[in-house]
Amino acid sequence: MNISSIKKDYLYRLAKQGKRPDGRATSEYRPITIERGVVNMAEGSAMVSIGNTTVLAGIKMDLGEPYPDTPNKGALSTAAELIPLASPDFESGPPRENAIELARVVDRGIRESGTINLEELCIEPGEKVWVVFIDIHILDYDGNLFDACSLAASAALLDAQIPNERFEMGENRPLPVQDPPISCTFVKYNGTIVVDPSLEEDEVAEARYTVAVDKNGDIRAMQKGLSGSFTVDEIRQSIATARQMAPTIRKILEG
Amino acid sequence: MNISSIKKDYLYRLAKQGKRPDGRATSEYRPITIERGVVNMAEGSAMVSIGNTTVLAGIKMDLGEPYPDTPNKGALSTAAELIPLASPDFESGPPRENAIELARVVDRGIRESGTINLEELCIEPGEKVWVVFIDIHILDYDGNLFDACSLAASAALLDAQIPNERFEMGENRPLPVQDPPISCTFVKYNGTIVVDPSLEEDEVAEARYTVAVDKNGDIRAMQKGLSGSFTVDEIRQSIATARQMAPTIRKILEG
Amino acid sequence: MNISSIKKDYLYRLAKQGKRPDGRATSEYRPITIERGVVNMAEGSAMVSIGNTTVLAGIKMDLGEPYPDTPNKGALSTAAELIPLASPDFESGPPRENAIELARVVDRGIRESGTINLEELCIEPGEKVWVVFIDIHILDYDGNLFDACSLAASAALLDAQIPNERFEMGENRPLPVQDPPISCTFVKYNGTIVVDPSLEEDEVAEARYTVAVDKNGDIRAMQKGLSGSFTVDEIRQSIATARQMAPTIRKILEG
Amino acid sequence: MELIKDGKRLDGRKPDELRPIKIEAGPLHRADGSCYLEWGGNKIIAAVYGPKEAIPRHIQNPTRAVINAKYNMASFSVGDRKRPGPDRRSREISKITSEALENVILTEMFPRAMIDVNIEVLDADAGTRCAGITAAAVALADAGIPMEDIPVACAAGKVGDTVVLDLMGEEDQEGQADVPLAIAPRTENILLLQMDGHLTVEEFDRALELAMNGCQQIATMQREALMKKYQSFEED
Amino acid sequence: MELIKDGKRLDGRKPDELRPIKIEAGPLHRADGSCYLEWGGNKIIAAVYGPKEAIPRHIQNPTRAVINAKYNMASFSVGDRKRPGPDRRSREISKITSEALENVILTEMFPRAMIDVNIEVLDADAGTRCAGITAAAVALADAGIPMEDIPVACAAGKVGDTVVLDLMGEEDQEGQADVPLAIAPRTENILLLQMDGHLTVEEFDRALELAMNGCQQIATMQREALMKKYQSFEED
Amino acid sequence: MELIKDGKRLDGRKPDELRPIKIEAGPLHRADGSCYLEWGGNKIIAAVYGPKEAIPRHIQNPTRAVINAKYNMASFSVGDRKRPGPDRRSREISKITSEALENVILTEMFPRAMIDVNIEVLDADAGTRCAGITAAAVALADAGIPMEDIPVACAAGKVGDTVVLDLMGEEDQEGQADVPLAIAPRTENILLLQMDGHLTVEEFDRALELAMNGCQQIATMQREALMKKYQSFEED
Repeated sequence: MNISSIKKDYLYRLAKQGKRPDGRATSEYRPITIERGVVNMAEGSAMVSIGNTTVLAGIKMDLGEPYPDTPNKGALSTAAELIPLASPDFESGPPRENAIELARVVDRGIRESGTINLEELCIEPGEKVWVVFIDIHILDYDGNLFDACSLAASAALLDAQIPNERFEMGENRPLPVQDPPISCTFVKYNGTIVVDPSLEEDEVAEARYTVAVDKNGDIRAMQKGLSGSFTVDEIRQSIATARQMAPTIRKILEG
Repeated sequence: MNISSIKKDYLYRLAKQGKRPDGRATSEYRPITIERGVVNMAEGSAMVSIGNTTVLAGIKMDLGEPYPDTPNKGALSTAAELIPLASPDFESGPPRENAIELARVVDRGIRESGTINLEELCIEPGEKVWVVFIDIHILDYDGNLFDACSLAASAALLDAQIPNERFEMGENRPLPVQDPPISCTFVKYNGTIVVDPSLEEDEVAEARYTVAVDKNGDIRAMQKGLSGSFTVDEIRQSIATARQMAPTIRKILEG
Repeated sequence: MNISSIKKDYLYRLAKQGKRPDGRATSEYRPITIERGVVNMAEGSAMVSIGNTTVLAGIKMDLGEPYPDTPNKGALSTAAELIPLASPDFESGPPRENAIELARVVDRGIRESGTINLEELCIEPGEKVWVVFIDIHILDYDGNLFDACSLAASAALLDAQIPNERFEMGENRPLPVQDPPISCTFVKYNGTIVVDPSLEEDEVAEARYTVAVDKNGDIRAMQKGLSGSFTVDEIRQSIATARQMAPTIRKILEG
Repeated sequence: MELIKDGKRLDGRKPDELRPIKIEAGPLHRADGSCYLEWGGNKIIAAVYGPKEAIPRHIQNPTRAVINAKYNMASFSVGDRKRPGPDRRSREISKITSEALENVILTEMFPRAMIDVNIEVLDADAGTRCAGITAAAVALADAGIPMEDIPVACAAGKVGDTVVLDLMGEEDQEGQADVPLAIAPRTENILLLQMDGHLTVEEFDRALELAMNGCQQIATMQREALMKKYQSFEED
Repeated sequence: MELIKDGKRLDGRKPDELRPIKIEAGPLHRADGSCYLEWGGNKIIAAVYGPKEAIPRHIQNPTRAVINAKYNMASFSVGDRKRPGPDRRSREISKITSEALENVILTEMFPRAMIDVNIEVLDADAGTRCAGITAAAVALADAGIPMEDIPVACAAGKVGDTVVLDLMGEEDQEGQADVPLAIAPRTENILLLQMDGHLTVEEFDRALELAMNGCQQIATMQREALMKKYQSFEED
Repeated sequence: MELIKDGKRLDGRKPDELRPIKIEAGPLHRADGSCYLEWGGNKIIAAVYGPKEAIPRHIQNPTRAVINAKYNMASFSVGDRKRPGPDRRSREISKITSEALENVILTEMFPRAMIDVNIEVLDADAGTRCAGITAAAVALADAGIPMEDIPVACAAGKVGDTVVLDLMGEEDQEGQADVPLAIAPRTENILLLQMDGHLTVEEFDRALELAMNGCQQIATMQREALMKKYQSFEED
């Protein structure tokens, strides 16, 4: 029996008693802190901590061509870098499946919520638009990257200015952003479902479920991951929990 | 003695008796079937089977700049994907030497035969031309990819329409294609030369020779491969065999 | 005790006696030969030997856009290929750290010396400039690549013509080049510092120091490499040695 | 574009109706198991190789088999030519497909092994990830890989303010939400679930119900396709 | 732009004056050792993992640990967005940083091991390679890696015909020379030294003297940051 | 452009005439064997390393040596700068060159070994693959690699409706067909044969005859170059 199966056993036994390794209740979120404007060179930035997990999102904007099928809209590109700074398990090099899934889920939440008014980022239809790059660096990995990255991306967008001055196009003005999504992630292990997993819980998780809700409590994006399964009732219950939590988290984000 | 050398021995003994593992004569081709228009989204497509080998070629066209040395001509790009679907020996990832050689030999046959009238694909000399992409996917590998890919590429070209509508340039019209090459491939093992090698024959082949002939029986492209050698007489005899077979295959292709 | 530590021991013992494996004094350079114009297809070229180390630099020029921050200047790009031809230790594939450091140090020497008059390479400010590509191939590696590559790059530049004819822009004319830097490289092992290291000395080197001086003896670039260290006095002494040697080497280069 | 008119969709379907589906088990000779699937305008082929020794070694798991699904779109399967090779979208789909299939495969029977599942999209018309999982499941069964159940996938979504089953191309592009779902049909456990767009909780419940239903219909077709192949063997 | 006016620099500093520097040891929880550094407009974070078994095996050295420093600039840390991933500049800096740190680490204590040193530039304002080495050194000490000395780095240069210490952004862009230096502060042995620009021998001597001085000042701040962390432990 | 005028070619050659060729064996010090070759406007250098243990291990063949030929064009060897690194053309040439050389090398003498053959095109003027094989063969002999025969290569082709030997640059670009050939000169066995263009069977026979003849002439020069090097050793 190796260390990892001892740890698993320990978490399983705790779970049977409805307990989590850090003493939280199954539907209890860790403290969230958000600091905006931490990177001077970025158009916008935010450092977000959920417990000991810390991520930094930065926004950069550049001029580019619109996509052929959306000539009147700016473009959005989201990337997450699991830099080896944050965990001994992250490797340098091109993004791997985990980083790609993470970035795409964050991107979908923001895109489907209409968070950025992309029409306002069109300069010359079919020719020239603003491209918004959201780059997220994981600095300290202690579980639940999906929610931390989603929050950091939203907070950085709320902080961002369109860099008209750098492109000699007049004065900077705020990026048109509204109603970012609130993402809530759950993992399941040995039959228990917990919100906002810690690192240890991420490590033993059999299934993961993320749902992004808007300010009306409507659903904008979801993603089930890992090889475990959920029942329909478990999904419904998780959505309900997420809708309960979202207003509190939204207040921290927008406050 | 391992499986592969037992197989080799078996083929060698058969070859001494002038026999092949599937009972064919040395200059006997397997049945060929060609189905055009199998892919709705492609400009043209064809599924070709030679025995149990099956490949699918699809044509896509896009607008691009001409090469500087041929400002009045459209461009052609041929790629073959040895996708792992078709054989346990194929790997995913960027194309390897075998796929590159295969695609380049198919490309040379089509290019040197003047199969596509590239002048007619010029829209604005030096500025804008049609680029024709031939992409060939191997679906089931049972020997003789060179001929199967060449046939599929030609059949897909014969099926193709210039996609003027997608680019809002008027009505679609047939791609100007004529006189595709007929490719004939031979392999040599233990002194015997056979046409249209099966998978087992490909596996023990010491040398490979492909020749593409036009409708007049003239030679348009050839490629000798693998580390074995041929004599001048063997090459001449193979060319003669190819010229005999070509009209029958051409009938299947154009019919 | 393996071959490499025997070799190291041997060099250390020699060094104690102030000797080097090929009998040179510590501040003695090997014979230099420079042959210009060896590649017909290049805009300029030079083959340089320092002892048995041989490198070939070729210049190619192309039209391109200037960098946004230098709209009135041509651009320079320097690459070194440690092709496996030159040493059993070089690998094919994308350039590795050693090749990148080498190319960047050569590039800095040339750039900081103002060797190429980049303003004269501007054709249309902000739109079209000449891009100068220096590509250096190592052919035979017997130590001291930094100096050999720097010399070859400078000699090839002195040989280069702007290829106006190939671009139908009038007659070719000499590339505006003046006062190339002279690079001098030292390595330190077991407390001894030697100039122009041979292969064996490169192999046991603990620290490396390269300095590029101009015709006035001023310093234009330097690079300390490897995990060993230098004292301030050792650096000063090396600069003095380099300034003494530079005029002789410059004569060979420009002569 | 009016996506729903008189209760009918662009292609004449009712909201809860699937597109025509054709499943053939075992069309390929070389693969250990295979499946050809037509689903509306989608054409998908899936092939399975394994279990075999996992290579390179560092990917081996000492207690179970590794499932390595690769979803790939042919360059000519879409409107504008797709560059060959995996992009970010296909890498995400490969990952979640591998995870969904791993759920039902008895992987602990084959320690240190790998099972390759190759999914090729030859012609694309929305819903290719669900079609790919459905075809891969049949190919796994055809290869004789032991599974708890044969997974099946189907999407629901919202177009023209109506929750509908199984979006086709135009509905996918112009629609308001898409909910791909994969399940193990016996238990109705959810193996894959994604959503993007805008749904109220009630609409999501309805979409999930429709997709669950669609899955069960397709599961029947999967079993029929496998039966047909085994019967044809017996007839030989 | 007039870089020196009345003996003062753009930001009001004297020629031999450092920018404000703030060093925090151990801000990260996951890393074995870490450091957060603000230096003028630079924001740098460094993390150390190891010693641990070197992987892949072929990079192992049977007699000592391998030092694997990676310098990386965040895409948003500069004016125009930097493409993610290593470019030629960052690969050169990673190489010379690895070499400089290797000099002081007692690598022969850990045969076949590797020590990863990750340096992230979050905000860039000239002098990031020196800031990175300085932060990495604190992170190594925080990780308890045995070292002969704690390396420290600082640049000098020439702007407006004056030799100055510690160039900031505009000085770096418009200046006449830049001389980054890293030393082991006890012996003043030179671990890293680069130069580009145009300096007479006398100017270079002056620049080296200034940089050496700057290094010693920063070495004091490094030690204070480490002391502060250990004291806070004792207070707990 | 009129490629043939009064029975003469652009450079004054007769149809069956080779360009001037200069072969030097062993010009490099570091390589185990090497060759420098000038052939018309082509300048080629070839170097051989090995036999040595094949790395990485998975490429080892337990019964024979692996031949690893790499054909590479210098970025400055052609009119417009070539991007450094292998492209599809050079990878095809590397493959068929490896195969041609493998035919004559007694590879079964060196199980699990590899022999690296590096071919660098420094200056290109048509026919570089033939020149590369010819140079590589001399380098292999210079390295003392045991071979059944010393391979040699030469192209023929068709320009201005005439079948000619050894096309130079303009003939290659404007010509009607090109037939590169490599043989083992003693047996005249064909090791490499390609063709593109348009030839009747009779023209192809003539081209093959010319190329075969050219090969034999060059084979003599190869042997002379090797003799010259060995003689110079004896004279020492």
